[in-house]
Amino acid sequence: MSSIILEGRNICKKFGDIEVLKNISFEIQNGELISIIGRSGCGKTTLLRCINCLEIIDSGYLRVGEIVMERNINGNNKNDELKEKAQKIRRKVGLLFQSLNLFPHLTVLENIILAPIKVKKESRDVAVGKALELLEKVGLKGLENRYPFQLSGGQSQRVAIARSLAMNPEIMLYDEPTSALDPELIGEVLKVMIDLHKEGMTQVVVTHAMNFAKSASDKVIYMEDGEIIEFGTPEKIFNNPNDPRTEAYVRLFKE
Amino acid sequence: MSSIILEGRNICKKFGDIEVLKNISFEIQNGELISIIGRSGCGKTTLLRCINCLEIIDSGYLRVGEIVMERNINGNNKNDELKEKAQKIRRKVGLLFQSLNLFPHLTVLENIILAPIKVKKESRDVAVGKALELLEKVGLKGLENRYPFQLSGGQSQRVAIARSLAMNPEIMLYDEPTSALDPELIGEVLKVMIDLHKEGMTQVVVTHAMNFAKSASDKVIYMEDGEIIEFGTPEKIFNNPNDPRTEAYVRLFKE
Amino acid sequence: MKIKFIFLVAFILLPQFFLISGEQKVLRWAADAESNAPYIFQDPKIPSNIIGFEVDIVYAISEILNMQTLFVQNQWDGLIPGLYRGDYDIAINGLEITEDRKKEVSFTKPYYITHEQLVVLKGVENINSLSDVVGKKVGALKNSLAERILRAKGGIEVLTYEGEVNAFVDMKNGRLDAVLVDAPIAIYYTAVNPEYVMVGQPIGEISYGIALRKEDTLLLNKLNYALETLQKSGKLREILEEWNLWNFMMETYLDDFSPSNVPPKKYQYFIESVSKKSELIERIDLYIKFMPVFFKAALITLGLSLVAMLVAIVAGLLIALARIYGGKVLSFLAVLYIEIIRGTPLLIQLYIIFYALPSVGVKLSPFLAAVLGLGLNYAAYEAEVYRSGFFAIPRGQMEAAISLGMTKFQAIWYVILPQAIRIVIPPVTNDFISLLKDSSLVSVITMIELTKVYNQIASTYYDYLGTGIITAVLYLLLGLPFIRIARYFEHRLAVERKSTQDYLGKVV
Amino acid sequence: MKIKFIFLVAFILLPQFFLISGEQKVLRWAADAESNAPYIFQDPKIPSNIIGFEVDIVYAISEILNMQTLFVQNQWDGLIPGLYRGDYDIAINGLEITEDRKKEVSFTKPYYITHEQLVVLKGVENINSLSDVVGKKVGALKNSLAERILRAKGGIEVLTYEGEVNAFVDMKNGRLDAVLVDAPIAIYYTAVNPEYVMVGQPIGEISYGIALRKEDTLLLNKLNYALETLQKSGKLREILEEWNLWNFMMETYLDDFSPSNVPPKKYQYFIESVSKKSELIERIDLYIKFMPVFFKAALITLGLSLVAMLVAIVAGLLIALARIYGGKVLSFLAVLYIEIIRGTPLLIQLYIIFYALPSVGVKLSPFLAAVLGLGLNYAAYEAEVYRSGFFAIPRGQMEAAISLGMTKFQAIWYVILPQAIRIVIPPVTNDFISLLKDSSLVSVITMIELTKVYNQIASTYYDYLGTGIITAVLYLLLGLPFIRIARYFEHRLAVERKSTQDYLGKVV
Ligand SMILES: Nc1ncnc2c1ncn2[C@@H]1O[C@H](COP(=O)(O)OP(=O)(O)OP(=O)(O)O)[C@@H](O)[C@H]1O
Ligand SMILES: Nc1ncnc2c1ncn2[C@@H]1O[C@H](COP(=O)(O)OP(=O)(O)OP(=O)(O)O)[C@@H](O)[C@H]1O
Ligand SMILES: [Mg+2]
Ligand SMILES: [Mg+2]
Repeated sequence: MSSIILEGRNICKKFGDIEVLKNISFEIQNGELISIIGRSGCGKTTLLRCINCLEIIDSGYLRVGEIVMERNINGNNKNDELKEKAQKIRRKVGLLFQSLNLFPHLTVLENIILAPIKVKKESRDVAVGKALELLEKVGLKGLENRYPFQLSGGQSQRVAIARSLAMNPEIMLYDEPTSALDPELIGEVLKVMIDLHKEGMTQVVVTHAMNFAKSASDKVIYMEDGEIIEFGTPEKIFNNPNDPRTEAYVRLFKE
Repeated sequence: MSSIILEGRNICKKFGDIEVLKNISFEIQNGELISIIGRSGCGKTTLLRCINCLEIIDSGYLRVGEIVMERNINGNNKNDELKEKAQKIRRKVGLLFQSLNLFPHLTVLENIILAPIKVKKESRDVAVGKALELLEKVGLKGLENRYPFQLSGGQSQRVAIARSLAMNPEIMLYDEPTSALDPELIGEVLKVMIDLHKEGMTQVVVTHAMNFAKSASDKVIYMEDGEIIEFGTPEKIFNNPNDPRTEAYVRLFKE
Repeated sequence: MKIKFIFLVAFILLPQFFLISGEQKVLRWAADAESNAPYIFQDPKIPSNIIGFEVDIVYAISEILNMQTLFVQNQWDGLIPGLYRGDYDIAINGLEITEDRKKEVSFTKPYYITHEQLVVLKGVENINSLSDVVGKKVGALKNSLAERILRAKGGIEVLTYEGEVNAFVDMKNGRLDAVLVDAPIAIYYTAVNPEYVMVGQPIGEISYGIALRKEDTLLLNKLNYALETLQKSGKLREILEEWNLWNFMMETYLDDFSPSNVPPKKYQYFIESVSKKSELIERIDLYIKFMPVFFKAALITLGLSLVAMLVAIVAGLLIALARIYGGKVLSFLAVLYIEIIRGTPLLIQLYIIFYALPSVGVKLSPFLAAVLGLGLNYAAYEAEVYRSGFFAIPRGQMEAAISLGMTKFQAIWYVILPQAIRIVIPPVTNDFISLLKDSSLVSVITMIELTKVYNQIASTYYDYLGTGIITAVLYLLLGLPFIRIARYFEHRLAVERKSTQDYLGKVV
Repeated sequence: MKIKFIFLVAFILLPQFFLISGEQKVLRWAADAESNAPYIFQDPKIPSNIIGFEVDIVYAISEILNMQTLFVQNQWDGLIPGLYRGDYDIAINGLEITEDRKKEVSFTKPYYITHEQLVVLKGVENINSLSDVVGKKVGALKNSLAERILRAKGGIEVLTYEGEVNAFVDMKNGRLDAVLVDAPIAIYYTAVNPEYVMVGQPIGEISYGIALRKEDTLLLNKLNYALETLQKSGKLREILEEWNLWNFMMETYLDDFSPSNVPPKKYQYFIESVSKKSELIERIDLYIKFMPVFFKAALITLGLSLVAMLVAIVAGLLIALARIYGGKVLSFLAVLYIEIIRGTPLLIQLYIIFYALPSVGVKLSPFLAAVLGLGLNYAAYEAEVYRSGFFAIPRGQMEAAISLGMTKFQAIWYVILPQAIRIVIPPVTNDFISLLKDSSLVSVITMIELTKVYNQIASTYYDYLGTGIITAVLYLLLGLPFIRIARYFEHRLAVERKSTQDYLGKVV
């Protein structure tokens, strides 16, 4: 349980001239639940997208399980190789999008079972059974035949969560999984994550719910302006941060 | 300051067989800041959309300022009349969407000034001046030339807020205006709303931020399952609700 | 306008008759019953009867020779070749006796001699002779004596037509100053179309004779004997007078200058019968007879188009995928294919497939060549349409799919394509309808489809408007089911109603 | 394959020459220099020289008559009319002396007599006479003696061609069993194309004579005198022998059965010069000469298409807006327009606009009729394309716009349309390219555009492949700038990069 399953070293990512990730390095142990906090626009979403290889890092080293993706600044990496690795990584890592991206032409149930059937080659029955279970877990029993346009914001968010979990990824990345939820549901969804944590899944959560970061996660990453300012246990980050910037930020929520 | 600017009586709305709003009635005074709270899927978004006439009520009475939209269940209202009224109402009422709906082909600045120039016939200079002011208010100074795809979730949300406010509506409706924001920014955006409140704008906010509902709003609406369960001052709703259902819900957050 | 007919039934039943006939007692005579009045034409009042001054002459001859007659319908162009095919024994249908034709067939002595006649629009004053049209535009039938005369005159802009009706209509539209045609045509056409008038003196001389096989000298003698008898008895003159065709040339030819005494009753009958009303009925009658031919051609067009569209849709998808999803080489090839195929005319592609491929050993049937030509051509267009559809799908969809572990291909197949289909239905429907109509081009590779049949019938019957409308309606009908199906799918696929579509249609 | 040429320059400079000439001392002779070897053709090695056995005959005649010669280029079809227009005094170009022609012009005595010749593919054994081709397919030139002979024979499926090259190629492609042509053509064609062989006995008889105006009796006498002199002196025989054309018919005609003594050096020269290489050079030379004509036609096609597309884009937008945004009536009318216009052939629409509208008083110029016909036709297609583009935009966009107080029209104009444009660029580009090619249809309303010019040149020079490629390339080039512009806009408008497009192109 203490092997490093996810590792980044000096990861950089630019969009045009805008440096969005600057020399990001981290190590995440198998089975840990990590929270990423930080101001809007500091690069949290981009980091998740890079880990899931939806964006290819400009330079640096990224390891997911045994798969290593490495690029130099003036690197002459082969596209084909990158592509292949990206695909392998994505198969291990699930990502809940901030913008959800449900498939509008499929019902809730079909949204959830599509990938298990086509990618994991599960039988339809098995996939449906699991999907219904997941829907119940996130409080959406009975909505399986609705289309996405018939869902409220919070319902959509929960469907998206169920869709990601249905793939049983080794590592799950969540981008603000509770943003559209009311406090009651937030509790429920966080409970799902805590359960998964107990089952040993590695999870990385971008969140604004400081209470959750503080109480549920093993470690917390604080980002500012494309950099990881501090990476440590919640107690450390929230109560005794090393960096004055971290301190300034977390103080906002104590008041 | 005590005239009723927004009034609903027995408003009903169905989607197919699903009754989403059931006999909704309310009265909102000019200049009030109203919070709507309730579980995911209870009909909050739909209510806002009905007030803004993006959905036409199936039956009931809706008055916005002096404009009245009334429909009977087997009403034989003329479409043209409804259309015309809907348009008039929309010109008074601004709506911040849960899904934001920024215009992807326009820059941040253009997103904000389009409607003032085309609808209110403001001069470009005036519109730009006001837009830059608003951007500064929501903490996005310097991003005016970005396109929506270049924004983070929180940045997009703030642009959408600025776009709605730029139209200087008489009544402003917000659907979860702070969902993608971190606590720091939530504070800033709420401050904008409190400022507007001081300036006398009528505002209706769907929110999960109970603290905001409790502290900043004049009245709170608690909805459940398409109905308004209780409508009253924050003290009443949060501390001394009439209805056991309200009590059950607000208790969740006290703990 | 004149009335034109077709004896399809006679034409189809033809072979049977030969088996029965063959006796010397039967005079099998051929003509094209679509020739106009006064030659041989359908009785305007009793469409099943064919009448005309040449019919009367044939009957008069057969009476003298004591033979029965059997009418054989044949295309005018084919009248002389048909003689040698043995389908019939004589041909009579305004056949001018020329040296050229005499090389191929024998001609009897002339049964009618006439001239070319200038026709102008009523009210035109300055045209009264051939010299008056020098420097002007004059219409004539293709390869007619009229054309030869006009060209020999020099300085006249000669426009030739397949049918006289076109020439007359073009004159009405102001594109011609005069028309030069055989006098009988001029007499009958101007009689029922009073906006035209005959002007000037007779021009040139034409003799019509009965054509027969060179070896049938016995029959030739018989016919000449019969004609002479008719001439002497005054019967020929009577027939011509009944048809209002007796003229000074016949007077000289028969040396008979006595005053006319027979009223032109058949001419009168024709003029009277050709009222607008009966014309319409005739026409409808005619169109009903065309219907089987049209339907068959329409079916060919439809079948061809459906198969070709299938090819286009499948090949287009592959090309679009190659362009977007393939590597550099594949994608380059796809672009190349699209630009070259779209960039060059379908006609030339069809020519190459049908006429040039055989030289490298690939000899396709017309149908296969047509399907491949149309299908592969439209595939290039469909590929671009798909591309537009794919790119209309928000990027998040693709990201969501591949972040669920799908391959790019799976993502396209299960997520992008089903959403894109709805967007591309209108342009694909457009293209199917275009293809339906472009299928008319395959007539260059010997396929007989709807437009070809239209051209055949319209130019044969000089009836561009009526048959044109029928053809247009048929194309419309062929396209409609597909449009309906497309609309049905468009709505069915509109489950993701978060599109502008339904919103735009709503009350708001 | 033979070599064909055009003397456009000569043709254009022609009028000037007349002003200079006019003296009796000049023999103005006309021919079509695109006729093939051995008649009159361009020297394969020195393209500016025209050579041929008829050229030699003219020169020999002029020498005897002590006249200078002036060559006048004219289309073969126009050779005889041109005589009477006074452009030249004699025409010599394989003109068969027929009764028909004798009505219009005088002919000298024959300068060459020859026959029709069967040609088959090398290795075909069972065809050795006309009887052997009964029941088979035989090609001949249109309206030639060969055609008449084949038809008169009966039982032969006769296919006629504008040019002999087509007939030969079709035979190679297996669609003909034999070809029947004038012997000189057969001799020269088979000599340079060894896959064809002449078989069987001579068939029929043709005499070529020099044609001149009927009134020029003095000149006729002079020419006949000159021809007689050439015959007697043996010069005619010498010329024909040099060209390998001396035959048994000429022996009988000239009563000269002595053995041949002149080597066929001009024939040899031709055979040797016509190597693939020089042929290519000639061809390119020829194509360069065509270029101005092609370019002019291409410009007309382009101009027409651009204006028509503009009409289509604007009218299409209005129709789409009417369909989506208009009330019930407008929307119904829009659907009606779309279905009727898409559903019926463009050709028929053009016919109606050009030929039928004048009868209700609307007489459009060909260009205007073409632009309106094409533009309004394509408008129906564009309307559907826009609709597809509009509906691809997520509903939230429309909602956001109208909730900001915009009218529906403003929302469409400022929010929906700008996003839809990018989606519709590929299908609109498709349609522009289709329109470019459909513009070829306007030749039916007398517009001379690219395809018309192709047809004219290709059928005149029997060069379907070469000119076809030029035409295809021109269409391609006409479309390319638009495709480039479209791609540029596609990228420029792709600011909202959250589409699948760029994503699909990315490394991932
Ligand atoms: N395609 C892009 N081009 C340019 N800049 C971009 C692009 N995508 C994101 N950015 C910028 O990069 C920065 C980081 O964006 P990111 O979405 O990672 O932020 P975030 O931490 O997720 O913020 P939020 O909490 O608001 O979602 C932001 O300033 C954003 O404006
Ligand atoms: N077009 C539709 N067709 C059918 N049902 C719909 C439709 N739109 C919304 N609903 C249903 O109506 C109910 C109310 O939806 P609404 O979006 O108003 O909820 P909400 O209170 O805003 O929830 P949330 O907090 O999750 O955004 C939900 O149960 C939703 O599933
Ligand atoms: Mg984010
Ligand atoms: Mg909602």
